[in-house]
Amino acid sequence: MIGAAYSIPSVLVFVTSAMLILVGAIGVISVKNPVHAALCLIMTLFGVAVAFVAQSADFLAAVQIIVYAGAIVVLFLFVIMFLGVDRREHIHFEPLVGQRAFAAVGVAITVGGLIALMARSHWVSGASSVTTKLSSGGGNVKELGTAVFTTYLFAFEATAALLIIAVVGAVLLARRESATQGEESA
Amino acid sequence: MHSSWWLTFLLVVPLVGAIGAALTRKREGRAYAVAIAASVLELALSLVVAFLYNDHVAKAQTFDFATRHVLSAPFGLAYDVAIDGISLLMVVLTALTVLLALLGARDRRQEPAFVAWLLLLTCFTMGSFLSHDLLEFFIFFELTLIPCYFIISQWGGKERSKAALKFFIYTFTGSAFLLIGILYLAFAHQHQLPGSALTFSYSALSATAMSHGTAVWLFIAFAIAFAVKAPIWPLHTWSPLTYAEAPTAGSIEMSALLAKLGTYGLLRFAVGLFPLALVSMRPVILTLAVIGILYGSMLACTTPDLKRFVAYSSLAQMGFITLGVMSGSTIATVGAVLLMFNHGVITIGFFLIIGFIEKRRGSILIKDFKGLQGPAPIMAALFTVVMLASIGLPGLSGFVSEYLILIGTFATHSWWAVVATFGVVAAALYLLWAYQRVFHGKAEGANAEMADATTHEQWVLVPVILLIVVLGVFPKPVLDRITPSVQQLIHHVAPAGVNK
Amino acid sequence: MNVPAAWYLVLAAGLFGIGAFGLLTRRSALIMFMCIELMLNAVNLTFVTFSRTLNDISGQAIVFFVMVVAAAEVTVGLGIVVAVFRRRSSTSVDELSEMKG
Amino acid sequence: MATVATLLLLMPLLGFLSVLLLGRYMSEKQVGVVGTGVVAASFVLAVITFFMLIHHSSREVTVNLFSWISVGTLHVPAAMLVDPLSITMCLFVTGISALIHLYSTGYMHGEKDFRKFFLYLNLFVFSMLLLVLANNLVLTFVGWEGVGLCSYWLVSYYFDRDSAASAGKKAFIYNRVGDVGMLIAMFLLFSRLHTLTYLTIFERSGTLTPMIATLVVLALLLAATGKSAQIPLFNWLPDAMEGPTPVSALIHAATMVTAGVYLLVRMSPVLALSHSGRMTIAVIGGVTAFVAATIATSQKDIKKVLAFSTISQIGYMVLAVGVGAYGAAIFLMIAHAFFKALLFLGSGSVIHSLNGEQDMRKMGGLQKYLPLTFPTFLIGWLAISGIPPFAGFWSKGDVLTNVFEHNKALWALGVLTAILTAYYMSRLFILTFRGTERFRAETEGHDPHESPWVMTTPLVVLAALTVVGGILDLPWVHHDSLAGFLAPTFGYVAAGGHADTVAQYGLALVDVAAALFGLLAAYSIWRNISESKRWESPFLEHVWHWDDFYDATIGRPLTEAARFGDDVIEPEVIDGAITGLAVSVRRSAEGLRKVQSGFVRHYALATVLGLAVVIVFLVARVG
Repeated sequence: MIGAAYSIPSVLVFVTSAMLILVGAIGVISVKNPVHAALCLIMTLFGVAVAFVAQSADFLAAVQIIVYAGAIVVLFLFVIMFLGVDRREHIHFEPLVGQRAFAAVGVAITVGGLIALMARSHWVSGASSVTTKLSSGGGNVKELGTAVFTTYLFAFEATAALLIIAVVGAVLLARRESATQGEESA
Repeated sequence: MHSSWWLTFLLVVPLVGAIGAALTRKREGRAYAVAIAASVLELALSLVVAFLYNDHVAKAQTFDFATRHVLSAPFGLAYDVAIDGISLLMVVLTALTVLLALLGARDRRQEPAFVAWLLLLTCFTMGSFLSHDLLEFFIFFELTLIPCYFIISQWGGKERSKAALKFFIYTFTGSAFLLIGILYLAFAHQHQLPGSALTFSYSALSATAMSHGTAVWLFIAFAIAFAVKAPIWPLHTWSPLTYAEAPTAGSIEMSALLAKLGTYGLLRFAVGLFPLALVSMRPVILTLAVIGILYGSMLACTTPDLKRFVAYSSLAQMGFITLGVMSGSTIATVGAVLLMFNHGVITIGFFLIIGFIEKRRGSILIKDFKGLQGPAPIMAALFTVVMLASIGLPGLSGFVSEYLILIGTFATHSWWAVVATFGVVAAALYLLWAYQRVFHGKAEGANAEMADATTHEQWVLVPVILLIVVLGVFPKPVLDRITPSVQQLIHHVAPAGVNK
Repeated sequence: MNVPAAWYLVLAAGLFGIGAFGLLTRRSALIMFMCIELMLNAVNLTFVTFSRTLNDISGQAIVFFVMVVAAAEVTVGLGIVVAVFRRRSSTSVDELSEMKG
Repeated sequence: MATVATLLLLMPLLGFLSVLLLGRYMSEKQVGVVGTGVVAASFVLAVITFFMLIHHSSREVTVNLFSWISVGTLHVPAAMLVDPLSITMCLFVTGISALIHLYSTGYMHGEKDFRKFFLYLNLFVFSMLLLVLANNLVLTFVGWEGVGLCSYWLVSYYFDRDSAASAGKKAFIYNRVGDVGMLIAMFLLFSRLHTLTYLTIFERSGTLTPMIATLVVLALLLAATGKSAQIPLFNWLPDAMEGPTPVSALIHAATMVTAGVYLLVRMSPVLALSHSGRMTIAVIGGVTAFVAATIATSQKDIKKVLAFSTISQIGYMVLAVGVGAYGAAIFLMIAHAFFKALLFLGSGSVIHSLNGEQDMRKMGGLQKYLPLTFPTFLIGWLAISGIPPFAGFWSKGDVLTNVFEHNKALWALGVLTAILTAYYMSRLFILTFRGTERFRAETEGHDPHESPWVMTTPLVVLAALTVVGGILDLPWVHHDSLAGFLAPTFGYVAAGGHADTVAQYGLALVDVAAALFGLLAAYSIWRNISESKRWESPFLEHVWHWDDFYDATIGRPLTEAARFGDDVIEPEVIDGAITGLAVSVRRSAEGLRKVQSGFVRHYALATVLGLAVVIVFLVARVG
């Protein structure tokens, strides 16, 4: 019945992205080596990008690839390599009693609840809006740009400041403290 | 109606003085000079205000020197100052207290900080008395805790940190109830007038309609805060420790002045805003007041040190004030307002003299003294005058106010007044006993060599003695300024079923 | 006809759940950060889905900001990880329990 | 007249202020002159005022000075009421004060705090004048407290003696208990009549209900018992003998202690409203007179005997007030002021001559050494014993006659007291002036010396007054004497003076017989001191154990309660409740602290679980 109702390509795209996302995500939380985990994360991010494209968010998909996969994950890898923590973590052993059980229960309830909420809410019609203009092949970069630089201009500027501050903060945090130690000893 | 700038100056002068004193770190004594200058100016200003204060304005049912500027409409924050006959005396007392505390109880340790805190405290207290707006009052009321805390914890005696903490926690907890009460009242008022802005203005809120139950709860919330501050039995236990541990100037400020914030608040806000609650709450508070009078007097008899002694005697005196405030009688309420001032002056006298003795002997334990009247007759004489005023000897200031309280209360609540009258006996008992133990007998050892009051010390006490005598013999100008405002207040709360 | 939005939402919920579970069970600060990224992506996916469903570009704009914030967070977070590692030679968060009451 | 009366009041205050402010620049002699001079001037002014009043159209002149307290309906002016009663009081107060001031310049000569003594004494006279001249109760109360204060200061004048310090305190506090009565009387009157001015009170007193009137009278009685040392508040007065002897003479015999009687007399229109109140007053007076007289028979200290004698005599006055014989009460007050001041000053002269010895067992045979003190003392002794023709006989007779008409039982008690009075006074006289000389140890072998002229002059004047004082109010010229002069002031006068002459003479004979009986009994018993010890009772000497009783029932329990309050209630009950709260908060905080494990994953778990709860809530709401 499902297969009959929806176009095959779209189902295929969805299945592909879903597989990428889920496999990657499970990989992130289950592999022992942080490097492998980072690689799995890339897989998930790609899957999300695919899902974005499938939903006409072309620009975001591009940003997803470039910023996330290209910059953030690379940053992760940098840190992993830099610190030399690509050792295995003992994930079979859990020092906090009951943490996993509670986590499983909490997550299960959350996810189940979210799905139940979706199923019961009337705004999920089951089909995408017929009046969408976002599905046009040209993407919606222009609309997005307009929104970001008009409606959300203030937020945009704020994020710019945030980024600068974050960078400065990160530099300060990661800096060696030899300078201050020198002062103290002197 | 006079310009409100006078009141603004009253607030600004100590603030500027405090900043100025804090900034002079270089030369010894300069901070002190700045502080003295500021407090002299402050006292002069307050006296000008007292003379300008027009009682005809009070008769026309308005406050004098009033102004109101809304600072932040959404929060209801406003600068709203005004005085009437009730706060007028407190303003003068505030200015007088700081000057005498500075002159008579100088503390040279980290002087700039010390005098700066004292002046800040003056500014905040002044703000509390001048406020005509509940939020503004609350802010000033809370701010007074900060200088107090530091004065106790930095310059106090051996157990100063414990005392400071106890003081802070007690008063701060009490104020929490006050804040809740104020917020509830303001929002209730806003609800009653749809579309109006949030306001904490006293005159606006005093017109809030409320049920009897609400009034009682709000009254209790207000009363707790003020009962801690005053202190009213049984919320007084912070005061003996705090008065004993604080430096002399701190004890003066707290007992002579800040305690009055409690009874002043009780009269102005708890009584003034919730007339409905009075019918059921009056017997409760009156009973507490009477218990406080007798209990304080009893404990003052045996307490081992002089500052605690004054603390317990203050408990009894504050009991008298509370009695007058809650009596619902014009005469008694006028007496209570006057006693707030008189008790302030008397307490200043007590603590100054105790401070002089402590400076000479390094002790305030009663058992360390004997026969001081021999080597120090002038100090004994000064102490005697203050003591007699506290006993309520006719012709001195304490009598007029206590008498008014008792005779007024008797007309409305006879039995409480009768029991409280025995407090008059008790006052004589504990004061004379203490006097006998300290000043009578044969002086030996260090007692025999104690120096008498210096000229400086005598001059510091001159204003105290003068006020005690003048207000005892000729209190009319002061009474004439208080009475119209009190009459108006009593008239406002009277429909709640109280006879005059 | 496209697949229904609900599918994507369920997918996002699943992704969010996996991320949350990982966050709770893994001890390495680095892996935890990755899990946070997973959760953020789940939210992004939801936003985009709703953006399409409701035909409103705001959803996508918010995703854009989320990404920026995520980038900033990772930057600072990793900075902290580096600083902590200098002192502790470990990225395990279980060793950082000095702040217990 | 207003000016004269004001000056009369202000003269002693002027003396007080000048000594206070300029005293340190003045010599002892100058202080004495100023101190005595202002009081003497006051006396002269009082005499002038007296004659002005006699020739004034109205017998009640109010002199307004300024408005003292004025709040709402309460108006208390600082104003004087010059009427026969107040001017009579002024005359004898200032007169006796002037004499005693003069005496003091000699007696206190060389004392360290000589200036302070006159300071207090002048303030005392001012307060006393304020008390009697005030036109309202509040102002009277000012004087009332003022004299109490001066009494406190003067009793504890030798403050380095612990007994003196305690005695002063005791005097003040007993008086304070009495003050409660006065305050309550004022409260009651004000709440019912809305005034505290005497004349207005009397005008409106008709509206008082009998219940309230009785309460007011009882409250006034309490005030009077405090100030005038009556049962149950009488035992401060013997202790007050710790003060210098002139003080005992002036304050604790002649003037201050009679203030209670004055107050009752002043309030006589209110007393008239309550029969049971008056009866209580009479009983208190009669019983006090008797009890104090019994105690006086066994005291060893000469001043203590006189003190109890004073209490006893004031008991007579109160008794007279109780039966409505106000004129007799005032008459006895004045006569008593003469002879008791005389006796005290005489005893002071004796003590002075024996270098401060007050124990009568160490006196005796002083007759020949004190040529002026002895005869004057003799007159005082005969007067107080009730021997005609001295003032004591007339005044006491007046009281007893009135009592006889009113209540026979009280009269009998009064006569019994008269016997006792004659007895103990004779005992005192014999022990002091007659018999063997027992003082050599005290004077180190020297002969006792007579006092200087400043001390003996007052003795002579007072003795003369005692001799002729009776003419103030002789029974057969009642209407034209003191009683007649005072009568307009009184609201209710007992049906006195109507007894027929035969009965009056009969009563007078009974009085004389009683006095003679007491005299003879004392003479036969105390002629030989060594055999007479058995006539002294420890029970009486210890004042019926009255002090011990108060100590056991009030003093000690209160002290214990105060200690208990300070040691237990304060830290553990009141503070304990709050500390307990604090402790429980801390305990629960310690429990809650474990929740803060420090593991960030625990916190994250809590967040996720919280999220789960929110979502379950949302699902439940939607579903």
